[in-house]
Formats: sequence, structure tokens, C-alpha cells
Amino acid sequence: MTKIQTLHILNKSPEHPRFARCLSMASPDDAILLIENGVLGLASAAISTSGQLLALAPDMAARGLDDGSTSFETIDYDGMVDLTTRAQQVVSW
Amino acid sequence: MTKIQTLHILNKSPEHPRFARCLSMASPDDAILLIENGVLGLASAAISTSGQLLALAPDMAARGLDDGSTSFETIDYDGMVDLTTRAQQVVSW
Amino acid sequence: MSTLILIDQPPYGGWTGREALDMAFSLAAFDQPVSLLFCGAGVNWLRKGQEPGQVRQKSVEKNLSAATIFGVEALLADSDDCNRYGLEAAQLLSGVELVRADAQLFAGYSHTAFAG
Amino acid sequence: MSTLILIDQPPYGGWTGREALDMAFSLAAFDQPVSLLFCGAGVNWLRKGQEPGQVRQKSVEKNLSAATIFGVEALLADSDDCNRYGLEAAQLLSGVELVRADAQLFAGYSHTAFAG
Amino acid sequence: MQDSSPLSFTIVITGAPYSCQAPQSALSFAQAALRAGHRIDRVFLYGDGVHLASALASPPSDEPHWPREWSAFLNEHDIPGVACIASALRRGLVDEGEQKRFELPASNLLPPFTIAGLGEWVEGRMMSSRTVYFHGSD
Amino acid sequence: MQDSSPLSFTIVITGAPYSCQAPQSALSFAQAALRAGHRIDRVFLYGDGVHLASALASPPSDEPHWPREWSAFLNEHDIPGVACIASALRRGLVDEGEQKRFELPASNLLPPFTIAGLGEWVEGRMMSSRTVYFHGSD
Repeated sequence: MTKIQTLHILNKSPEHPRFARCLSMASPDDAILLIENGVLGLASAAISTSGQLLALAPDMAARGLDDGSTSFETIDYDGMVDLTTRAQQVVSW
Repeated sequence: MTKIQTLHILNKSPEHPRFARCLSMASPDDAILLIENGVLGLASAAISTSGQLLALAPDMAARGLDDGSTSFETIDYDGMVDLTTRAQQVVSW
Repeated sequence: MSTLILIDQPPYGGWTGREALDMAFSLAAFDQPVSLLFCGAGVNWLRKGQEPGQVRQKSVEKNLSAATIFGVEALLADSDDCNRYGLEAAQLLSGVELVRADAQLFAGYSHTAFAG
Repeated sequence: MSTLILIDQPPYGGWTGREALDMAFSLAAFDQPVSLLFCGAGVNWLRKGQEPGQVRQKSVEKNLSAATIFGVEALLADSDDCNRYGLEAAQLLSGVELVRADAQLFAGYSHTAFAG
Repeated sequence: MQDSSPLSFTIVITGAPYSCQAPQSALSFAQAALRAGHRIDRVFLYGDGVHLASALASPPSDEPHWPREWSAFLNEHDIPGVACIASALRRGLVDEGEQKRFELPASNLLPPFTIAGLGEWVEGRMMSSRTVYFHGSD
Repeated sequence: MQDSSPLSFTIVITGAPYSCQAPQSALSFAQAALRAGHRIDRVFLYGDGVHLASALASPPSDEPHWPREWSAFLNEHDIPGVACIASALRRGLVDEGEQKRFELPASNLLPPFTIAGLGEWVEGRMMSSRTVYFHGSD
């Protein structure tokens, strides 16, 4: 139940300019939630960000992505709602 | 009235992944016509491509871009139609 | 409760930037503090001398110049992105403040949104 | 008069890829030679094990597997882009041919189009 | 999750159904928010998102009908759904009032969606604990 | 320009008016093609481009009405304008026939646009000297 400063919801694929910008904007108190095309970031080059990384499981399953990694947490829509309540601010990219 | 192998019509801004891909795809017999957001490529970093570079004047004027450069040719919609007739193939990016 | 509206899409090729402006003007009309941040290709909104008559659109230069009169607190632009698009100070619309778009800037606003 | 349909958008997040597939199937139905080229984030169409039930969409794996039966000449994928998205041969749908998407490849087709 | 006190949400959708995933992600989110005991004050459609309020969308019968699913959800939970008037008029989404005003041959707004100005978004921003946006992908 | 022999064009538009510049660039191109003595066989609307055929679009009076401008251009030069049926139905663009078939409250297709399958695009591709696409920007 740790507090989050800003929750960044990132739905763009890694080639979209907002993807890199979002990652570079996140500070250590922030969380980044990859949804929709954003989860493809988990399949491409290593993601470098100061924030906590999470990904939406239904979108990962749709795209055939494995949730076996330990470098990020996977959540469902209930978890996404919980994140938005714990964050002081929510930004959708 | 030189022949063009492929005319590439590029309407994406330089940050869009198709912009770089289009430039890298063009061969020396090709022409690349920047239209809409694509003309912003003239304001950003130097464009490196093997093809002949052109830009649509109405779209440049809209965006406040100067046509004083000699590294590319500016044309209007009549010129765009002419290009499509001279090209063996037209690809819109 | 100050809002930052982000514009990262260039003008005329799409409507998202105009719709972001409308959001900012709307907040200002309801006396809610709001600033605009232009970043990425969005900085091209700020170039002087836009003449979109030939593409049958209206210039947004006037709207942007009037933004502060209508209550928008600041027009911010990412300085790196301005450099990237060859926008020197002399070519920028007046009233634009160059900033670094980073986490520290975001921290000064309670709400941050794109139009699309 | 062979056509190359390009797909550079990933699946499920948008409809452009599906509409590109429809274009290819339509050409094939009219006995027009057509191939599909997946590049950029579009290569993610080709990953095995897609289960889009939870996002209420249909998997395109079946459509793609049936593509050659319906007359699509080839499913091509840019090998660099497959690498970029961690797609090794074992994870690719069967029947996909790895190529280099370059000017030389384009030259083999008389018509090249995106769906959007 | 249950130990946090209930909050209220304004949900903004800026992407169109059958063009992007935004309306479907937003619906899953909204359903989860109610499950967790939170309230949804308002759903605001902006930009291409206004197409979600189309009464004429007719997807193939084996695909979800997102406008009708959203409409049913709003009705069931008595949540106001508002399409931005400026976005809607440009994009051909009109109610009966706008039909008359512009002398149009028909209207096509799916109830309970209504058409109103950006003031509804501003108000939602101010009254709700959180405003969450669902944009188009790429 | 005059020394090249006349060609025929199929024009494909995949971006929506008031979302992107595609319909307006395409119209300027089409007008220039006719000025140069070329023929336009067909205009095909695909994906989000089908919104160009909306009879209900109502932009502010000081902005161009792209659906009506396109409609007038097609009428004046007797050029067929076709919206892809699969794209159109999903996005809520229907003619009277589809209105009846799906039991919808209204139709909203602006004449002379008609609704038909991708076969019209294939045919255009085969019959025209050039097919030129106008996509959304970014």
C-alpha cells in the first residue's frame, strides 16, 4: 500500500515518441503502467526508467507475452484501479 | 521530365517511425515528397536519403517554413500530380 | 490544483493540438489555473509566420498570442525540442518560456493531460 | 502487377493491421498476386500464443495461418524488427519468411500500400 | 484493495471504437472501479472518442458492440455520459436538438449519451477525486 | 506537364476529416489532377476515411465543410465515391439499405457516396493508371 507520486499510464508502442518521453519523465516515486500497445515494451530492448514498472496482464496475454519476468509486476484491471487510487496524480500518455 | 522509379509521399512528422523508414527505403532513382507534417523534416536534423527530395509548398507555408534552401525542390499540388504521373510506382507512408 | 496541458503533435496535420488548446481555454474560462507545455513535434505550433490559408485552415498564432489574456498562465516549450526543430528565440512567438520538460516540471502541477 | 501490403502497426491496440489483412485477402479473392510484409511494431502480429479473449478481441493467428491457403503468396517479416521485439524463429507463426525490408525488396512489387 | 476509502472518478475517452482499444480498456477499468466500491461521476468523450456515442455503429455480430455495451453500462449504473459538442458536431455526431439547429436529415446520438461543452470536463476534473484518460494507441 | 498523356487515378482516403489533413490534401490533389487533364476513376474511403461520407458533420461556419466540398466535387465531375462497407458499418456510417438491414434509427450517408466492398478498391487498382493513398498523419 505504498504511496505513488504519479502513475503514468503508457499505451503507446515502443516506437512511438511518447514511449521514451514517458520513461524519461518518471521519477523514483512514480509508477509506470504499460497497457495496450505499451506492453510490447517488455518484448523489445531493456526498459530503463527510474520509476516502478508494471504491466496489464490481459494486454500481455493478448499479445502472447510471457509474465515470467521479475523486473516488473503484472496486474489486472482491479489492480489498475487500485494504482490510480494510491497515486497522487495520474497521467495518460 | 526524368523518370522516377518510386515516388514516396511522406506525411508523417520526423518523430514518427515511418519517417526514418521511408528515407532508408528510397533508392537513387526514387523521389521523396514531403507533405503535411512531413515538411517538418526540413526544420529538424539534416535529412539523409539517396532519393531526390521535394516538399509541398502549401504545407511549408502553413507551418512557417522557408523555401530558401537549395537541398530540395518545392512544388504545389499541380507538381505533385505531375510527379505521380512520372513515377512508375507511388507509395504513401 | 494547477493543470498542465501537453501538446506534442504538430499543427495543421491533425486536430489534437487544437483540441488541447480548447481544453486550456476552457479551464481558464472557469478560472482554473492552467499552463500549456509544447514538446516534441508540438513545438512547431510556436513558429512565427504560419500561413495556413493555402491548406484552408486558420492560423493558431492569434489564439496563442491571446492565450495569456484569456487566463492561460504560461506557454512553456521544451528547449531541447525547439533546438531539434531549428526554433531559435527570434523565430518563436512572443511570450513563450523555454523550459526543460522533466519530472521536476511535472511536479509543479497537480494535473497533467494530453488531448488525445 | 504484384502487390505488397505493409503492416507496421501492432495487433489489438488498433484496427489498421486488421484492415491491411482484409486488403490482402480481398486482392487474393480476386486472383491478384499479393504478399504481406510485417515491419516495425507490426512484427508482433506474428508471435505465437496470442490470447486476446480477455480484451474481447479475436486472435488473428488463425487468419494468418490461413493466409496462404486463401491465396496470399507470402508472409514476410523484417528480420531486424523481429530481433528488436525478441521474436526468435521458434516464437514465430509457421510460414513466415524473414527478409530485409529494403529498396531491393520493394523493387520486386509493382504496388505497395499501407492500410492507413 | 478494500482498505482504501471509496473515491470518485471522471473517465475521459479520446479514441474511437474500432479504431483503437481506448473504449474497451476504459470499460474494463470502469467496471473494476465500481467493483472496488468507487463511484464514477461522469464519462466524457472528446476528440475521436465521440464516435463511441454513435447509434448507428453496426459491427459484425461476432464482435462486441462497444457503443451499446457502454450505453448499457451507463444506464445500469446511472452514470452520465457526455460527448463534447465541438468534437461531436465536426465529426457528425448530433442529437435531435442539433439536428434541428443545423437542419440535418437525421440524428445519431445513442442514449444515454448527451452532448455538452468542455465545461462538463472541467466540472468533472474539479468534483472527482481522479480523472483518468484513455487515448488512442498509435 | 502537358506533354505527358492523360492518366487515370484511383484515390484512397484512410484518414477522417477534422482528425487529420488527409481529406483536404486529397481534394487539392484531385482538383489538380483534373486541371492537368487526367481522369479520376474512383474515390475509395477506407478505415477512418469513411467519416468523410457523413451527412451529419457540422463544423463551425468559418471552417470548410469537407464532406460537402467532397460531395460537390464528386457530383460536379461525375466521379464515384465509395465507402468500404466493413469500415463504414463498424464506424456508424450507413445508407438506407443498411439502416433497414440492421434496424437502425437513421441513415447518415452523404450522397453521392455509396457503400460497397473492398472489391471496388481492387477494381480501381486494376483499372486506373495510378492509385494514390492519403493517410492520417500522426
